Amino acid sequence: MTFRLSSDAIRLVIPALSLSLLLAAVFWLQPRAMSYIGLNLLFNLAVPIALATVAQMLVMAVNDLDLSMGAFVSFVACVTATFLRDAPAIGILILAGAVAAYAAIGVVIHLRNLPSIVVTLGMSFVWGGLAVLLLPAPGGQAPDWVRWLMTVKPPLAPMAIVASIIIAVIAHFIVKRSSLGVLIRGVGGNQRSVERAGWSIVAARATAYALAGLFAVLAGIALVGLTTSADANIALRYTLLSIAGVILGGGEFTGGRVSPIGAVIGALTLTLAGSFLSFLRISPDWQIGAQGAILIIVLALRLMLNRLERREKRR
Amino acid sequence: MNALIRQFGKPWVWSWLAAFIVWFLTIMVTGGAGTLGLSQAALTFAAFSVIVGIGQMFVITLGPGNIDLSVPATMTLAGTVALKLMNVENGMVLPGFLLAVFIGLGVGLCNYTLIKALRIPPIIATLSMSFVVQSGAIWTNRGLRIKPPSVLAEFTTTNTLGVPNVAIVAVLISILAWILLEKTIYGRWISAIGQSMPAARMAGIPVDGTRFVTYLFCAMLASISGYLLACFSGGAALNMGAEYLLMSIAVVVIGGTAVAGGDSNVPGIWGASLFMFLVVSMLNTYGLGAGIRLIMTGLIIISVIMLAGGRRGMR
Amino acid sequence: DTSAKKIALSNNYAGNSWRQAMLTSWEKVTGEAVKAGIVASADAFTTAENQATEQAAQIQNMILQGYDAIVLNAASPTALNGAVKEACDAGITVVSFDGIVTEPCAWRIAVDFKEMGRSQVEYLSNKLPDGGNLLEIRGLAGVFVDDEISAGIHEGVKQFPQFKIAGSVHGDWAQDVAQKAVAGILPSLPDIVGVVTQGGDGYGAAQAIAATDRKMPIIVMGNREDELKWWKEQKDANGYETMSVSIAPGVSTLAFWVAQQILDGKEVKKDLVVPFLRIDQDNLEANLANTQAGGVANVEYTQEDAIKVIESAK
Amino acid sequence: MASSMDDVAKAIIAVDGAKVSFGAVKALDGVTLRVMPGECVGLVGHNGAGKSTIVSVINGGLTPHHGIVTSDGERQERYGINAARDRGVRCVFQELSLCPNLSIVENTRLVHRTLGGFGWRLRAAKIIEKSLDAVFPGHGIDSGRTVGDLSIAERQMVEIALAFSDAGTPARLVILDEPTSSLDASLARQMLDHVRRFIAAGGSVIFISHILHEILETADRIVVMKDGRVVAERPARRFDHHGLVEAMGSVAKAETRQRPVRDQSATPVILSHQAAGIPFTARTGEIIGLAGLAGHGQTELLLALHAARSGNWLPQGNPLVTFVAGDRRLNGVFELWSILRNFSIASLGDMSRRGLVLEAGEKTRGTAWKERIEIRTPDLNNRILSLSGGNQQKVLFARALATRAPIVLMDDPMRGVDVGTKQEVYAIIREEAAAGRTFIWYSTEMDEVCLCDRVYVFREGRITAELGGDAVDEANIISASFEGTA
Ligand SMILES: Nc1ncnc2c1ncn2[C@@H]1O[C@H](COP(=O)(O)OP(=O)(O)OP(=O)(O)O)[C@@H](O)[C@H]1O
Ligand SMILES: Nc1ncnc2c1ncn2[C@@H]1O[C@H](COP(=O)(O)OP(=O)(O)OP(=O)(O)O)[C@@H](O)[C@H]1O
Ligand SMILES: [Mg+2]
Ligand SMILES: [Mg+2]
Repeated sequence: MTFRLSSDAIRLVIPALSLSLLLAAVFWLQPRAMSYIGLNLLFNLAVPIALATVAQMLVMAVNDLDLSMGAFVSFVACVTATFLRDAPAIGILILAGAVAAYAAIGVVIHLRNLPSIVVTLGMSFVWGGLAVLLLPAPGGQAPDWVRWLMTVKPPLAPMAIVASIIIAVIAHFIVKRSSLGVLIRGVGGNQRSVERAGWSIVAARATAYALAGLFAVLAGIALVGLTTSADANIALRYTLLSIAGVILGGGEFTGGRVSPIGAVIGALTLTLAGSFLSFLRISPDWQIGAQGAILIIVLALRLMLNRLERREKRR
Repeated sequence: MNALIRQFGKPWVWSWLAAFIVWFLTIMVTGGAGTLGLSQAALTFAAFSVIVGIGQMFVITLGPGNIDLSVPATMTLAGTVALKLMNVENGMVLPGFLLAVFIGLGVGLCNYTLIKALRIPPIIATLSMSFVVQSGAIWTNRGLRIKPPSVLAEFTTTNTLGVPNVAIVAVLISILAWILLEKTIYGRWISAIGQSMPAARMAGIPVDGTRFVTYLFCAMLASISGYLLACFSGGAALNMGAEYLLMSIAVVVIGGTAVAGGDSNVPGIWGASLFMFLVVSMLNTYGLGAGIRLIMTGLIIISVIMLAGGRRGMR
Repeated sequence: DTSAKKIALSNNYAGNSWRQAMLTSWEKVTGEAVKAGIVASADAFTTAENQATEQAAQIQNMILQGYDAIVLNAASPTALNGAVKEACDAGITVVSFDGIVTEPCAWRIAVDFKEMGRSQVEYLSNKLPDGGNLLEIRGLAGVFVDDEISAGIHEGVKQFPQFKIAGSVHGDWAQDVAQKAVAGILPSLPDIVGVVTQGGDGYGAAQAIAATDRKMPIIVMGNREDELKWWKEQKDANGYETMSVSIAPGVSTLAFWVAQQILDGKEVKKDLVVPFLRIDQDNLEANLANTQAGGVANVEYTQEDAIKVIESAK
Repeated sequence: MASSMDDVAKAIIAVDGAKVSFGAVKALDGVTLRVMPGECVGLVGHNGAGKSTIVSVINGGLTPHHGIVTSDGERQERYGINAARDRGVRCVFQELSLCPNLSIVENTRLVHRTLGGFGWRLRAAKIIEKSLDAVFPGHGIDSGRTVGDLSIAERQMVEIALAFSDAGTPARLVILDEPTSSLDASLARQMLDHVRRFIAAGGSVIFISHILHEILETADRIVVMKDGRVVAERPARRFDHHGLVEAMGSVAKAETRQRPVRDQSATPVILSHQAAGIPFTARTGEIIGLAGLAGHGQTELLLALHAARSGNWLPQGNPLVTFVAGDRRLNGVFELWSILRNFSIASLGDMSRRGLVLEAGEKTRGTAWKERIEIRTPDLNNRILSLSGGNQQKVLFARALATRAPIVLMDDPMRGVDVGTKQEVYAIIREEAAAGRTFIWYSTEMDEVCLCDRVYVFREGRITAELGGDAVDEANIISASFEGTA
């Protein structure tokens, strides 16, 4: 047999398959979902999660982990619902500053050789505090252009699907095709050899963090576009969701093995899993548990297909 | 002399130093009036973090990616079920305790089964598991608060020779953990596994058995902590573990355990737990708003890790 | 006739006794209504985590599932507006209660949280005309209810300037968190005459204070059974006096009946108010007897109650 | 050493009086080295002599505390990695240094910083394929493959090809730090031939290896280092094997090519395993060699033997097998630990009572083994990484031998170990075998395979031949590795 899937492609097959399976199950339970509006309702809240997942993936690509993702997205949401609407110039300045802060965190983590988990854990308190200062009570309002962007009805496919595809393509281009992406993943794969080729690791890590910050900012803006207003706790669970999304999408914690398309698919899968459960109408006591169970099942599926991959490789 | 200097190079010193400074700043406000009260309160509440923190530390020592996010749910379930079984009867204290331990062991077993059999990364496996466990807690008695037996309520809220009883329990558990870690073969094994799993396997260490026992141990400590906390606060609440998710991780890393695994220490956990309690007290005492308080907490965590820093971390 | 109509409860949190009591009341009352053929179904849904985003997704799923009305206890008064608007656009009746939403197309069954905070200080001013230092226990930072009640309390302090808030901590509406926060701040506080709270935190505060040698101040309670029981014990032992105030979890059933009435074609004003449930020294025993062990003092509503509330709002 | 200014002016790189120390260790103690265009400099020395360190200096990765670097007659003030690369200095490092998560093409992109811009993938693919074809004709490596999917030998090949590849600035000086350690004989041959072609075309090479005949036949000039100094420097033809070993200062024990032929068919079989091909058996006291081209299933067999006889769930009181790793960074040493703890980890059961480690006993045993196999360290409580590679390897041997396991599995454990150390270890192995231990030994070096009592030859994951007694010799093994089933 001459045809052989690359390990990257197999890495993608697995998440794609779980998503399709889940989608089929949802359509079967709720045929109404099989429509333009239905798909949009199923997936539109996945758009900010997908953006946050890509952001987390960028950090994971350099072997770090960002525990402040949720707090940061919440902070951005607060800025978007307040400054970005009332004083766009200041709003943009704040967001640019936040991206710069992300880059600075990358630099500090690298230079002082600190564990990123702890630094970002600390930062999650900082972002959370800033968000509470900005919006002590929920409120604010989405800028009109953001609202328009998130409710636009493109022909053929709903916004949620179009946006997911655009995010996946752009992230794929940056991470998988561009030289910058190679550098970032190289740092995750073998930092020493990248250094020996004459690259500045600090710069590479700072860039990865800044890019992550940028995607997280987009996530916050998109989120406010959907919810129309913000609160300081609005996206806290994005931290774990984004990590789970990267893993579901075939990424790994270390070694720079990440897949942007997989990450977006992972985010969609997670969102869909929630809908699937609510269509199942489980007893309220066990609804939370079922969310855990479905995560386990999807990941078990991944394992099954991983075995397949290994068999493929051995051939 | 050399040994002394080496002690001071150890990361746990920093958490103690930080705790002491914060303690000092707090009692300054009152001119020393509340010293005893504050110290006792700090010891009491640090005790719960110490007990869960030690379990988490053992797991984190197992190396990159190992973490137990099911700690809060385990605490809740153990507290809820044990108090329900005891049903305010003093005679049932021991069966209640055994049941709590048994629940911990059960959760640990499930955690490791997911990790091992389904090869799910621990962070996701334990998160999924925590949803299931939390559902279990809801299902058992739908959040009704049952009072602890009076002897237990009495024991957990009083002092012996001025030292809170729960703190004494925590010290005993710490000593046990220290012996396990420093003096036994098991301690060597987990440290070896944390440094390099393949090398540990090649050195003939029963890697799976060791990891399994460690996850059991962590869940068991979480359930003991839940049992004590439920008795201390006058009944189990469904959200009583929530705080201990971030807390258990924070005390481990601030305490100077390497996030990359293989290197851990017990004294640091105490320093960090006292610090985490005192820092909130200090900021409350100075009357700072929630936003500022969060920001300060974050910055202090980052500063401590920067001071102690420069250690090798995987992330 | 609403016998073919389907109503859903969208709930964002199930992690405390209040919410559990709310769900239990819902189950009990709606179960009977379904059996009686008043509505076709009344399913309850809870999100895994207390997050507006998850609840928004849940509401969108309910739209897909074709419910006729959604009864909503919202994670955020504004962050669900997008999803609520979509539901309204799909022709669904949305009734929010407790955690209400600001989207104009939805109905609101509100409790005057500000008044709830203010009345605590008012009560204290009757008991302690000389005033003194107060300790404030707040809820979860950044949440609407926390902000409202706290604003009410501060209003009250302005109205009765003999009181001063000497310290303020966040207890996250949980006994153990409150206990920890209070224990941490107590050593540095001057004498405290009263503790103003938000519900679910009074017993924790009492525990923390009992652990010191301070005199027990007046702690305003939040209708939890353990709080009431502790109060009763104190009352019997030394005549301790306080009051207890909270929103009754059974308000979910009121929201259910209001939704049913709207589906039935009744004209209903968008903003309805329910009184909060207050327990005083004299009706403590009665309320305690009616409260499930470990639960929350509760009132469940009937269809007639709902009609009365609707009428009185007109 | 006589150094004319003339030489310095012509040299591609000249290092003068370089001194580097790491804490108390003087890694380089005034080394002077120059590399002329069109010559291959062989660099030899015992483990920890400072070879890799001088390489780092030339490569720009390390700035010496003293001494000057001159290139093409210009004194380099701010010499760094990028300056070195601009001058055409390329390096194959001792440990594999590609990014395993990236494809070969992407690794090429990383190595050549100037390769960016639209369409770089195509260009990078062309560059690396051209170089691979030139160095290893018939290599069969697809440049789109992910490095992590390649075998160790293939990775090493890619790395070597990368060093010789040309993306704008051609390579002028290629440094090869033990490049052949994971290549089998035929691939090593191809590489050495390419080195000669490269030299003939006017390039320069610094070649480091512990396999002395490679050095002797490939280098034009040989520099011998010892303890951070250059102790001898002569044209290669004025060295022979013996002379080289002597210059390195190793105790030049006469290499016992003459293996005492031992007939062990009578001793009991201690282990048998149904591998693909010829069944595998081992007898008490035997030294069994696993031979064949690198990456043809030898390591897999060792891992299978280890996995089958050791418990992953329960501690084993009396383990049957113990393992000496070849890739010590990956599956040998515990980097955070002291030498003593690294030594004792496999035999803690014997040094403890009721689960508690007896530290005094541990120390006594550690000291005994330190003396027995001469681990060069002042204090067993020093960190394991303070040892040179060869000494780390000795600790791993001691770890395995200190257990009670009757069978020792060895996965090419002499990778990068110097000649003197090797001789010491061979002696220990023979001694232990005589005392009844069984050794199963995979090696990429023919000399070592020839020390074995019996040899299994591997090809494509199968055992294709078994050689015993007098049949164990180089010619037989080579012919068995290449015929076979395919
Ligand atoms: N980063 C470092 N930190 C501390 N000591 C070092 C470091 N690098 C090298 N050394 C020490 O410097 C000395 C020279 O090491 P070097 O790697 O140059 O030896 P080598 O000749 O390459 O040996 P080998 O044949 O084992 O590769 C050794 O004693 C080593 O322990
Ligand atoms: N952090 C460190 N502390 C002390 N010594 C170090 C450290 N890192 C490296 N070394 C020393 O540097 C030397 C060179 O390391 P390198 O990785 O180049 O080769 P190696 O792993 O020692 O293997 P070999 O024996 O094949 O040379 C080693 O001998 C090691 O003792
Ligand atoms: Mg070397
Ligand atoms: Mg070396």
